[in-house]
Amino acid sequence: MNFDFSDEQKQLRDQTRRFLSETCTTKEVRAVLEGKHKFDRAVWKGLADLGLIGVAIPEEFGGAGAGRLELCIVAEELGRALAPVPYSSTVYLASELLMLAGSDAQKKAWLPRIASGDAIGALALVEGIGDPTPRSIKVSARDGKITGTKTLVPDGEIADFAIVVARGKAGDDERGVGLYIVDLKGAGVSAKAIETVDPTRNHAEMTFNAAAADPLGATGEGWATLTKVLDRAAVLVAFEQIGGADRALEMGRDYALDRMAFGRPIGSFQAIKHMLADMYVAATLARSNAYYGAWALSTDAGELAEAAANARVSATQAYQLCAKNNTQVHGGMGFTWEFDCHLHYRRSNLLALSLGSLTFWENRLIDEMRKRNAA
Amino acid sequence: MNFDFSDEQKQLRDQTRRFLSETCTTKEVRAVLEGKHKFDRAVWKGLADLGLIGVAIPEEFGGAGAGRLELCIVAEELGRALAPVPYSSTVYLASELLMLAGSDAQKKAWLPRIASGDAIGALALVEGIGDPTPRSIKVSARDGKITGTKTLVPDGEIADFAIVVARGKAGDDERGVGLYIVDLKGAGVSAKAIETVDPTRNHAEMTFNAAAADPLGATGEGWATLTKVLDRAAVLVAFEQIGGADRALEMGRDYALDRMAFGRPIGSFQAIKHMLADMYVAATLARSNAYYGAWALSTDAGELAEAAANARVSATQAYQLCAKNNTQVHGGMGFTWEFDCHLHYRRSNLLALSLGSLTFWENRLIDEMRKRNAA
Amino acid sequence: MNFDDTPQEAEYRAHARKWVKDNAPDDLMQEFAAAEEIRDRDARTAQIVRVAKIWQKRKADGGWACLSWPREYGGRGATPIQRVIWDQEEGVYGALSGPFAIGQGMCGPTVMAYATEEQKRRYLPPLASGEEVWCQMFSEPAGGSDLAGLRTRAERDGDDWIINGQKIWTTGAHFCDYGILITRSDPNVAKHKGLTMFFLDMKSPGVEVRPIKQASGHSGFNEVYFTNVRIPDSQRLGKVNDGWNVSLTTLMNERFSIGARLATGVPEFFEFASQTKLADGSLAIDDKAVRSKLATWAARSNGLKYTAYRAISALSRGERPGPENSIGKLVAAPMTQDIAMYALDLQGQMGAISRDDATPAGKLYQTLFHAIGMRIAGGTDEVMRNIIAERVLGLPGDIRVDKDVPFNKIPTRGR
Amino acid sequence: MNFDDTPQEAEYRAHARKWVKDNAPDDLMQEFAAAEEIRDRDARTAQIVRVAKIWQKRKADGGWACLSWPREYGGRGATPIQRVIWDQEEGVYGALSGPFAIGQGMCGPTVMAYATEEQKRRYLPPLASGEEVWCQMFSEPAGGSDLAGLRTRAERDGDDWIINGQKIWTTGAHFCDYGILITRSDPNVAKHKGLTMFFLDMKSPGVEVRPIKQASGHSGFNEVYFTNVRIPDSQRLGKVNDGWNVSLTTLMNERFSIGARLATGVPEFFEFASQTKLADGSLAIDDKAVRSKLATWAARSNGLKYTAYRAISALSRGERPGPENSIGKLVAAPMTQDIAMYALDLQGQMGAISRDDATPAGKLYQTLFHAIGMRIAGGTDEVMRNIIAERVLGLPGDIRVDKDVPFNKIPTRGR
Repeated sequence: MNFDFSDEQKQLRDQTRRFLSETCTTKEVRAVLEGKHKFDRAVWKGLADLGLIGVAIPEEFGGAGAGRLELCIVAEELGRALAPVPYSSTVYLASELLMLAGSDAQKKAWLPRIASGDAIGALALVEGIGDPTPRSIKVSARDGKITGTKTLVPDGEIADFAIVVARGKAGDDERGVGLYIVDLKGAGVSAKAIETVDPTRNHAEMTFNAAAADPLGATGEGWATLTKVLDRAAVLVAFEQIGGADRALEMGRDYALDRMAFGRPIGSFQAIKHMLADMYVAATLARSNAYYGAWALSTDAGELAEAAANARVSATQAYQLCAKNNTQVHGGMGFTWEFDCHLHYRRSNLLALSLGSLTFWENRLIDEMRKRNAA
Repeated sequence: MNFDFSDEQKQLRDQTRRFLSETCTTKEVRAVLEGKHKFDRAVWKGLADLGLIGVAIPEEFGGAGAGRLELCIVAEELGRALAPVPYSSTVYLASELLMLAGSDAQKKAWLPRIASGDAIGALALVEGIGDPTPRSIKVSARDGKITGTKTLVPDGEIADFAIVVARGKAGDDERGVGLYIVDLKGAGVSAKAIETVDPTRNHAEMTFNAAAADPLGATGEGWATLTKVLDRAAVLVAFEQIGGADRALEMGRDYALDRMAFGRPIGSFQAIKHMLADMYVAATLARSNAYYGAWALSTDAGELAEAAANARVSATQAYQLCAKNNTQVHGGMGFTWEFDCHLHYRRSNLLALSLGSLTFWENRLIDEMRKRNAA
Repeated sequence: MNFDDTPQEAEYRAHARKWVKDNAPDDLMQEFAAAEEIRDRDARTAQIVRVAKIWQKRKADGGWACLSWPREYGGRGATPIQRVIWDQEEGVYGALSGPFAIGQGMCGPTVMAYATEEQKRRYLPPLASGEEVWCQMFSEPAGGSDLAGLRTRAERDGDDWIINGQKIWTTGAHFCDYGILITRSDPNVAKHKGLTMFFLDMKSPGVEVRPIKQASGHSGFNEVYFTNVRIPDSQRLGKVNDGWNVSLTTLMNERFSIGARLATGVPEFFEFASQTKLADGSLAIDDKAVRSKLATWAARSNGLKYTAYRAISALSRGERPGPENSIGKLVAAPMTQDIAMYALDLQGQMGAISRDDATPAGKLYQTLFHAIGMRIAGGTDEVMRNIIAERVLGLPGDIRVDKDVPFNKIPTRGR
Repeated sequence: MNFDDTPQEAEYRAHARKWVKDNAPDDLMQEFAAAEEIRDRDARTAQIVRVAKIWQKRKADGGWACLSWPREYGGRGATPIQRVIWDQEEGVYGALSGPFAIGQGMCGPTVMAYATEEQKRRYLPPLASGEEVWCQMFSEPAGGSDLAGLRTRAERDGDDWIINGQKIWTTGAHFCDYGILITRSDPNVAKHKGLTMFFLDMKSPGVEVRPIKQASGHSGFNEVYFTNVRIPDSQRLGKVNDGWNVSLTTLMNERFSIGARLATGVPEFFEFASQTKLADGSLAIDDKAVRSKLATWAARSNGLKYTAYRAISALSRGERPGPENSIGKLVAAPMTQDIAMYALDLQGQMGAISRDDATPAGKLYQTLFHAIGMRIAGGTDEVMRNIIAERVLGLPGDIRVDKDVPFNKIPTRGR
């Protein structure tokens, strides 16, 4: 059994961590937080130069042709560094959707530009409160034109193209849902910034007014394609979360060792020790579950849906706990803008909702457990 | 505002506590636990002699004619002492049902015997897994005869009479449900002991084979009567629970002060201190909620259903937490038969299910909150 | 057991109710609410303080300011239960007096206990009437839960003391006229034994107030820097090096706030769940998972409410409520955080939006950050559990390695 | 990343699998299961031990007993990963060897590290083959989490030691032939410094074994009383007064149980929820509240499983897993307790019934009591959190007031 990353993959991790620790400190993260830029272009360019954006894109489309395990490695480091870049939108979602459902022409048109860092992608899915369902999709795609409003699109303001989930046929069920590539530089597209709990990641409300759309796969297959890619992306977001959880745990541990109260490091009080132990436990369970997700992702195993949901539930709980407790360990300092605790508190709450709420993934986990047991 | 018991009521508490501390130590509780008796007759007789069984029964029927607040006082003390007597079945349920729905003749027949300690009552309601609903009632009452099986009747083996919830008319809804008094000494009644998590309280499966039944109120009103009495009883069980929670907290605190490890009382370790603080918090919230329930019970306020559910949810959680944590504070000793921790662990888990599960009362609380807000 | 007033209480309540009705500051409430929309901190503060002073002066003229204080200091010698009745009758308008809460609740009692008679007659009446505003300067970057670990120095210089150092989390310092200040006057003795308390004019040369930017991005608190600030010895409160005992008077009054309504998030969540549809089209409040969580939260929130009623009943009987009332914040603060996170979750990705009018749970979004501070201010969750364990349950205190160690010998870095 | 064996591992696995298939003790498993129904403790134990000895002997003859031990002591010098592969292939049959777990897992390694060569050749092979059974006597009524607080005295008498005192929670003492025993040989020095370890014949005069009745009413453990029990000095393990270090060898082996399957209650609850209808007629697993709880529990349970896989992978690479594997019990024990309580709740009043075949959650009922012990045995939840905080995260140890204090000067009552 080798339920771990390979030595080469660990080298990739070291390399990515080194790069991010040099170029993506919390100074850079805060520049985006404070509105100086909408994302960090230097980090984005550096990731492209290192081949990390196209790490899983086949070589024929300009990528590195590595596998999904390498993506997991990069994801963990981006989460750890709180990287303010549109990686998840572009790589986990847009790129994966193109690779799964795109025609050769579509792949040729977009994948090389993604890999080189020249095209940022986004997924335009959400149309209101609650986790999306086929029924919630009202934005219409008719005669090659998209019309309607997506209420929250991650990276919507900075993306070059979006994959829009839209209704290509009448009705309110899955059969009418399709995916459409929209060049966001074209006519009929407008984006309005939406501030979220974590302003280090761009979000926008996007309105399409007869914007030109290129169908990605057949209408009616859109929801199934989306579901499959969301499962894959869930594993990758879980890696971002465990990266963040580990960092928040380290911050809490370091502060507990340094900070004195009553003549002792606060980390010598059981209340703090045990809070940190609980964070460690949650982070460890989440890491192990993420690894199982990575295995399922990399082998495209039948267990992917269950493994992804399991990883997401575990990672969401772990990162929220670690970020929250890290803030508490920091006491009054954790309540200041100056300390970095709130960066993880923000990110943990943002990622908890990405690709669907905790409740959504809990239900998906149970559904998949039942399917497996019924089989 | 006087959101507290009166001085007279506090005297009743002191008197009851004194009586129970003399006659109902854990030695007596253990005698029942170990199967030496099915309940403690001496305690039962003592309660009757002190007028505590009939405390809320009107004087004309042989009771003390006091109010429901006095019942709350007694309930708390019984819970604290883990009293192995059929008080809840006889007093909160049978006696209350008789007072609410009984004819003058029925009251005359039973209430004086209850007050004097000569008649033990029981409520025969449950017919299987899950919280009872009108639909779950299959035991039939036809032509003055009851037939069918009640799967779990508290105090079923020791009761002299039962109030049986049975189906007096065809159908599966509330309209066919009635209440019936059955003299358990009569023909067609059999009881089989059922061991539960807390053997200090008697339970039986009861089978009725054309047992003679005396209708208590009209068929069709049975479920409504029952619901009202369950709300009242919920407040009283909550008082038993807060009595038990307080005792478990005291036990844990005392042990933490006495028991040494690493040269210090274990109560000087924050892990133990904070566990006990959490128990105190839960017990305090539960007590305050129980008091509100007592007010609603004693005034028969419109808020009774909500106050009862609120008290039950809070008291169930508090007693379960206190009993569980008390056991944990006791370490290995808490895992022995010899120490009394498991007596509260048992009772807390029994009472958690009495009159309906935590889930049942949670749902009832929300339903009642909605009604109030809609009004 | 009842919720009824005694005849005397009922009479007092009728009196208070009539006065509030006759003087209802609905116009001020509008200005107060409007201030929330002002983005510039100084302008916002100025409007809030202006409105607060109008209401406070009106109350003072009517005899309702600091009503439990003696008449000679601006109060009317009311009993604690009369104070509670007033608070209930003042109701939502009480929020207007927010800027005076710390000065009247903590500084006033300290001045009353330790200042000279002349000082009391000079300072307390304008503090009661809101004409002068006070703040409290205890916390320091290095002295949070361990308040006595503070480092702001006070050095004697003739009839004066020279103050150097820094305070943090000072509410209202930017609009206050006076403040009480605890300092280290002797670093060579054990930490509790070398502290001295003063009051000072916040306009004194060398006092600099800077806003703190909080995790949420807002600025409700200040840092206060002291550079060679001169305080006359006559403004010392209590004996030299006895500041720790003086501070206990102040802090005891901080915790003695019966029935103060703590935000629990439960009404907001109830409203949210009653209005919000989940992905399957059902109302959130019909969802079993939501119901189970809400029931637990509601019962805890109700428990706090009725615990306060029990404390009020004790006051009504003339008893003084004990430290058991410190459970309020410990229960409410982590619960609001949990509620906020759950409310965001139920909205899916849209839950992340931070504009509080953009989503049904917008108000709960603010709670996400508010809860961080609530779990720390006035004692962290962990300190509150220690207080309950030690003062209510009688468990031993934590082992004190810095006891009897001279302050300047206590290590300041953990590694 | 894969779950595949290396070629060598695959070969070893095939070999083990074939042997297990050829020697499958299905008949013994039936007898083992039947023993559970025997109410008399001694008769039940006798049957379990008899069956265990047959299977263990068969394994020993086949070369599968204590396979990581050196050949000369009854093993076959296998690597840790080979040991894991064997455990996986032995599968459910491994339960048969339960009576030897402590002897082989804890006593054996201690004997191997500290006994003479002659003793090792005498005692280890029959321990491996199950012909002799060993127990471990460490815990005392006064020394639970604080193991070194033990009071059983060992006094030198010529070439012997005289033992007086009491041990508790001794698994299997009533059917064991030998045991290792830690004692206090010098009460005048600090508590860790005055301990000495021995092994002894459990039939020695003055040894009395009494069953402990547990909270559940069952008796799985014993107290062992020592009254002037004589142990030859030749049966000392390690140096005089060095017993603490010897005990660390034993305990390190206790915690080094990779991938040991801990009961989490999750499969049982899943099955229960899939089969049980709630009051509204719906299946429990369709209830949102049930789903939310189960999802969290399942994810934690899965996390333990994959954490074990990571540890096995480290073994496979020749690394030794660290203390981070101590999370298993800390996660599983309180979780099983919560699961059991919730399963009972979902059944309403019938959930209280204790006969495990009477209700759908009957198996979970037993967990209610089992969990109490699980949260304590081998380190309480609180001790496990301390271990993680200190050994994994590097946080400071608790303050030790009894350090360097002579044992007989340490207070024994808190008040």
